[in-house]
Amino acid sequence: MTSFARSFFCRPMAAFGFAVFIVILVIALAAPLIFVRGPFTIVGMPLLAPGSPGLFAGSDVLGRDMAVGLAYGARISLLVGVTSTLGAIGIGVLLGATAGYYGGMVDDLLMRITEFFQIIPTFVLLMVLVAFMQPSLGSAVIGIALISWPQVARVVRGEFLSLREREFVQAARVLGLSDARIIFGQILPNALSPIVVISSMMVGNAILTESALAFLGLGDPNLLSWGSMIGGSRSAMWVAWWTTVLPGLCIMVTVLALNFIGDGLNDALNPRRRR
Amino acid sequence: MLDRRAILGAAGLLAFPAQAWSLSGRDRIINAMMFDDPATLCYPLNNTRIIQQICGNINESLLLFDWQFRPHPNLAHAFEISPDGLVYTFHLRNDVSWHDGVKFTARDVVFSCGVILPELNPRSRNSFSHIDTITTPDAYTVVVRLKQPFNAFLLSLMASSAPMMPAHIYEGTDFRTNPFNFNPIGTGPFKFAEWKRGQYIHLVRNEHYWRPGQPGMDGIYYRICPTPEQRMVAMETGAVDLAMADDIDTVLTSRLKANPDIVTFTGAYNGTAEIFVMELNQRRWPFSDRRFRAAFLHAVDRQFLVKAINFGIGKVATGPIPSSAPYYDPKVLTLYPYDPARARALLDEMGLKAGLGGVRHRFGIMLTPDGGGAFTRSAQYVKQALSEVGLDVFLEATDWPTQLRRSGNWEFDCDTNSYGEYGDPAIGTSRFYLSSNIRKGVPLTNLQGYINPEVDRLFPKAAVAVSHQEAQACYSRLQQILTHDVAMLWLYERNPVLFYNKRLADVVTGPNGPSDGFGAARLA
Amino acid sequence: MMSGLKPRYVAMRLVKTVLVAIAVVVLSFFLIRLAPGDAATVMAGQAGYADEAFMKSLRAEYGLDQPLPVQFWKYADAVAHGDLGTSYVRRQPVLGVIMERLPNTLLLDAFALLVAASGGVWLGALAARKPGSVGDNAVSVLSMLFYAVPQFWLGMMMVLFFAVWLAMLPPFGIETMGADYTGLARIGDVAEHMILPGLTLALYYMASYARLTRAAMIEVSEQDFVKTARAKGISERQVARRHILRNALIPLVTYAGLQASLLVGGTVLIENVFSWPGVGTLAYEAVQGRDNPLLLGIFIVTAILVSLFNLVTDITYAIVDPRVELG
Amino acid sequence: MPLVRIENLTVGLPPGADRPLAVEDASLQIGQNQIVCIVGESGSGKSLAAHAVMGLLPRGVSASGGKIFFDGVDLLEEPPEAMRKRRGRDIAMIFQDPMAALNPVVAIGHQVAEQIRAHRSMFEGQALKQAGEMLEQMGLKDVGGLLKAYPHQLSGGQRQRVMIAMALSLSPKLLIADEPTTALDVTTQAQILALIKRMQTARDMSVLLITHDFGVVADMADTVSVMRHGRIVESGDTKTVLGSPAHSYTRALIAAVPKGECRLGAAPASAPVVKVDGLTKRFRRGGLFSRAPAITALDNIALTLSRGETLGVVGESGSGKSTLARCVIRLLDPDAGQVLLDGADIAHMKEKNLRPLRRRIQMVFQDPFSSLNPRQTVGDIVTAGPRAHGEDAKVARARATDMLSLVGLGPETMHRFPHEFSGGQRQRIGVARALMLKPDVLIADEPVSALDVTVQAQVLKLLDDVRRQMNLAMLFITHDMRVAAEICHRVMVMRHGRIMECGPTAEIFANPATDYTKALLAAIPGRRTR
Repeated sequence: MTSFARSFFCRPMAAFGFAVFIVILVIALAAPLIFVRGPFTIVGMPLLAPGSPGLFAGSDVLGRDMAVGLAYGARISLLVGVTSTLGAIGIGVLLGATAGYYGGMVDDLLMRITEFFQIIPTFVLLMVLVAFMQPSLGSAVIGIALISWPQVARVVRGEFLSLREREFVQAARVLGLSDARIIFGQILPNALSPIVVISSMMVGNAILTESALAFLGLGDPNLLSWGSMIGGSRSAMWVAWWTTVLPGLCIMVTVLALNFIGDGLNDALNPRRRR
Repeated sequence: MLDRRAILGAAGLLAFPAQAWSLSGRDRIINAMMFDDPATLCYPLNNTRIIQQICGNINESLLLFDWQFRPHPNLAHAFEISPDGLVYTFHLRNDVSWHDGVKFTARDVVFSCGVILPELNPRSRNSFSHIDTITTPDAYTVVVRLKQPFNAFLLSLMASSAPMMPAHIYEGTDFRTNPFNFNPIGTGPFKFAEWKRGQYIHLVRNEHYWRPGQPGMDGIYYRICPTPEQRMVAMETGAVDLAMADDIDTVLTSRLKANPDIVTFTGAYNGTAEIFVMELNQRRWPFSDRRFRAAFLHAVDRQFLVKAINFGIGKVATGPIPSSAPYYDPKVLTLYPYDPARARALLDEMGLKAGLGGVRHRFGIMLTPDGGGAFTRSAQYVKQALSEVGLDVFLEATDWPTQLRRSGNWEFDCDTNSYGEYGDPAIGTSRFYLSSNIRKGVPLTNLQGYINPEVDRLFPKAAVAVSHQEAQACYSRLQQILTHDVAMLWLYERNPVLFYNKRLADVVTGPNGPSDGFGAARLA
Repeated sequence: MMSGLKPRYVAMRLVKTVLVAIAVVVLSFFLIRLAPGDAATVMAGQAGYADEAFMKSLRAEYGLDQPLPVQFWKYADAVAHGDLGTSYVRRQPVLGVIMERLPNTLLLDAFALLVAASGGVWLGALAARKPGSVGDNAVSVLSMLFYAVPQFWLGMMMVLFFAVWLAMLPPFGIETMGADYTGLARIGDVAEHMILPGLTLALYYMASYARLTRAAMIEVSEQDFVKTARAKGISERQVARRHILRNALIPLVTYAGLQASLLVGGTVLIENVFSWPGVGTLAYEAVQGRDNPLLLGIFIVTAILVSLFNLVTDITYAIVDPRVELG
Repeated sequence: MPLVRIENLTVGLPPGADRPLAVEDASLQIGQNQIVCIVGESGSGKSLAAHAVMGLLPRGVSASGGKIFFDGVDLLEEPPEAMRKRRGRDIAMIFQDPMAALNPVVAIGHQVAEQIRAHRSMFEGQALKQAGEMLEQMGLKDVGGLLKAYPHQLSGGQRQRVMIAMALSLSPKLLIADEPTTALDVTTQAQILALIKRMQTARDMSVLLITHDFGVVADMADTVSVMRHGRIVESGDTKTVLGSPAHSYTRALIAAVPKGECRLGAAPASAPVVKVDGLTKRFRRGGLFSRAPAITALDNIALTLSRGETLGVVGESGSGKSTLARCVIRLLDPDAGQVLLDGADIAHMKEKNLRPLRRRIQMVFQDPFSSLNPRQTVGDIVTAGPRAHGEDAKVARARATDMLSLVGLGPETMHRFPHEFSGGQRQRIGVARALMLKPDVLIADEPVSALDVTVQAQVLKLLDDVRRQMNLAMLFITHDMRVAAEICHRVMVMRHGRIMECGPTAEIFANPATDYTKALLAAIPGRRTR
């Protein structure tokens, strides 16, 4: 794997993205150590400008310390981003693999479902799902996973369709390997690189979607996420710009880092552009 | 539909200043705002604030009330009350006609107070249940005989509780589906002109209005403005002249207050006198224990809640009757100053010791779906304050259907709401504390399940007290009991702020605020 | 020259559109009906004070008390006759409400699509001309940036910058409230109101157009027929225009088709931030107010529109790429 | 004075390539009205040399030294604009893969007309007429239809004729042809080469022909230069270089080229292990609604194969030879017919009961880069079969080391990954994998067509050796008659899914029964001169 690591990290953007992502991850995990008070603790009057005494990022519309909020907010965004992507990958790979490998009716069915998701305004569908499951962390994760798995299924199906024709797969069938051994032993390892690339992009998208839900008031009211901070500051923005600008910047930087990582993975894992 | 090429060509006209339209053509028009299209324009049927404010210009009441809640003539130019307080005689004006030209007579009053109001409006039903008979000796006199004296009867004739409805339109029809609910007929200074759904409601001046010199303006537009920021920008750019209660988020009031072109008017809503409250479901332990409720109030710094969280709008609430309302008696109230230590002591006394993680008890607070506005922020502050004394709260997000269903069916630990007093405790306050008003499935009733026999006895006694002093004695005792029992968690008196453009004058003339209509409004 | 476009193919595609619409109706009807609480409580709530009787009458009025399958058949039959039912919250026929709001959304989408496509292709072509150069890296990083920005936050930043600080452009609504302009003045007013939301949408999609064009042009310029073209001795500009761009257009057409369908249903956020009275804000209200007929109406109309978009895209695709046989 | 004089040409490769220079100090001359060939294996730099003459080196590759004189002018010193004007007018070039060399979205007529109008100002209509005439000269029929057609609607041969028409439309003095027929069928290849020769003599034109096939050199070239790792190792007129090569590399190259002499007599008689009868296979085309007729890939095929015997199946692309192999080994399910493996009919057997029988019939594939799983070590690849059939991993690995040494690879190969091996080595691993299950029948589907000629010879020798040692019955699929002659006892010629004729190799080569086989034999490059 060392050659993969070398070619991944020699790309400036990928290395920068990875570093930024690690910093954000550390801040999110170590928040309780860095900050004494919790994100909900009210430390003073609301809407104090950044740089006021003891508040380098200012206070939000409830008088809470923005810096602490941003640190804890990272946890929710990353948690939702990663778990919903894992869910989507799970469903997507399973369905995509079966459709791609066996073809026929399963393939047609999957194609119809992915088409349905393309035609229906997916964000409205997500809003309906979250609204009827009552807004919470769980409903956001399930909702996002449900609307993003078709994307993965389409990619995995494409990979399996092309790999299935490759001669080493036909050789495996000639040798008498069982379907399961062929799918998981032979094809899946070769389909991993596109899956890894798309999943890093999807974590980014999931974070954007979660923040959109929270912005529209469909987020979990007991949790503080970057999206809910922006949502809560729609009016405050007119008198206190930082309440909106800072959480938005955090989302952008995180998703940018994830996209850089995705690009880096794409180059490093793709043998054609290894040099 | 606009043709795309024209748009692109027009985009070149950016030099076209947005505010070029001059004020001349439209300066005699009042522009107000609303969140969204109201469900109907039948005054008593849907008693939300926006309907009161629109229909206040169309349907009038028999009497108007000044800032001291003293009655003044309106559709009834004079009235007498019998010494025993049982018979009220109203002498109606004979020069009033409905917008469709039909004469306004006693028949309309009998129909309104006797039939349509009790049927459609729960508050009117309470007040008019005291009526024994209504007779009309002649076309312009109405004699109302009560079963027993009811000193709040006059106040219950305020427009928001008793608007006069046209008998010739509604009699014998199904009030809820009468087409005139969307094309209201009244006697007021303005009449209904047009309702363009999704855009605006337009009222025009009533040429044959009986009060001389009114209305001072030619028409009113209520335009749809969904978000608080949009409403604020509309006020600042002068596109709109009037921002009523709840139109402007408290966060932004500082910005409008600082604007020289905009007049800030507090107290416009003393008539309704709303209190922001939280209701604990007293059927469930530990909320049934008075000490828990006392600890709740001690743990919340209500001064900070008003000053910081609500940006200085409103006043700390101390009891069931707001300080600006009649019968308010500060002497008898049990007060609960901000004292977290006292709260912890009370909880210990109850046996709610701090368990793992310092948590004594965990319960939910159901939010009102106000899109992250003042109510949600207050609940978020309360959650934080209670966590300091070991009470772990989880906020439950809801949308309108869920909030109504769960509060009506008592499926909540703690509910947030805002209740108006409407001028007299018998009208606006008693409904939340009488055990007779515990009715499953119906919002805005005694949802908490608070039962106190003495309270059940005192409220009706106060309502029928002949003299003011006798009523005051009852209400003082009631305030003493209710505050001692912490019957409800009164947080702060909201008294929302009204903003209007300085080009207008006499926009608000009484405690009922915009709900009395803009007949008097004129150019400054 | 219309290569291979057979009327039978178009007919088959229209049949497919109808089938899709039916599938949408069935699936979303039951999906939305599973939500707890129903519109009767919403309407009762709006009445401010509602007792059991009033709610029961509402349920009866809107047929909410009948068993689910019966409700479905009644609804499906109505839809078959072009009646999408009445919106609970707005008390108006759903089709009317949607058709009133649809032009606004399509106008915004058209503007955004135009700006994004032209800007994106121009930037992409610029970057592809000298791969690895400063210009190329700048375009890549910029497009990655706009890819990572939350759309609604980008909108709020536009409001903050252009409306709060510079107070240069109207941030909300589709026209100045109460001004009631007509003719050219109204067009100017709407155009001015469209700039901020349109630009926000356009910037987001311009990034993906630039990335796609750059990748497509680089990939095509490595093909053999480009070498043949150069072997003919024609100028580099002609090689770029007649050979590289012509072939790079093909993936762009598919993306434009895909993106157009995304736009039809996807502008909820931008319309919400800018209070743009389009189908997006309508959908948001419908979700909040549990307005099932309106939600279903939106799903159906979007589904049909998107299917037609896909048909148009396939046909343009067949025109642009002769290798594609239709049907 | 020669038309083209290349002196000490040096072409540098970008950093990170497998060697610093693509072409090193190469010199050669192309006389007026002469065909010069450059021959060499893949990676010898012959193609880049040709591109240098045309001034079409890819991005990052540049001619770093030497001179290329054309009509006395050094093209390397020519300013780009002047060089551009010469391309198409003075020097023209055609490429290897006709499928990719034409713009897929522009009609044929326009593409040819574009070449004409690039150097002569004339109206589109006139240019199209001239283009039509050129196409006719190339022997293309229905020119009117062709002008409006698109590249994907033409066959490989037609497309190459269009390329030649385009190149010659302005009667250039020099035509550079970079492996023009490698991607074509052998019969089409012969026609295209004949066309180039006819055009060269008719138009007093010089041709620089790049190829890897000595047969083509023998048929076409006046003089030839042999290239290896970027250097010209030998030059001279064709007869002397082919007859008595001076350089040892040239000698080895020529020796490795299969001559087409039949080396094997009749196979030892033994009971047939595979008996195929009435085998038919159809492929359905088009989607759900379209009623396009299905293609018949195999039509009622019958054959027998005995142990120790190699049966060659020869045919052009589309003849169904590959489908036959896949049906016999049940990678495809035949529509009708029998495939008896020692009496058991496996044609329509369910996968469940077929699996145990699969170990007795194995296959070697064509593309060395696609037939091995890039993510597995050679050890895992070779032992995958036995492990799937329940053999203990340690025993399997031990056997694998012996099998690898049998095919000529050391024990250290077990732990390395496929991308670390050359094409030839990978085919050897493929053979080892097939033999691990001790099969009775081995099917080889074009096992050597992707390899260079020297490596080709070694792999053919390996296959023949293992056949003898393990007494295998071998079915050998190839499109190259010369390879078939080397290794097969009997040969079966196929066309459009049907057997044209079948018999002992020597007999088929000596007196072919059908005209089609005669044409195939005649089209083999390099046979005529002997």
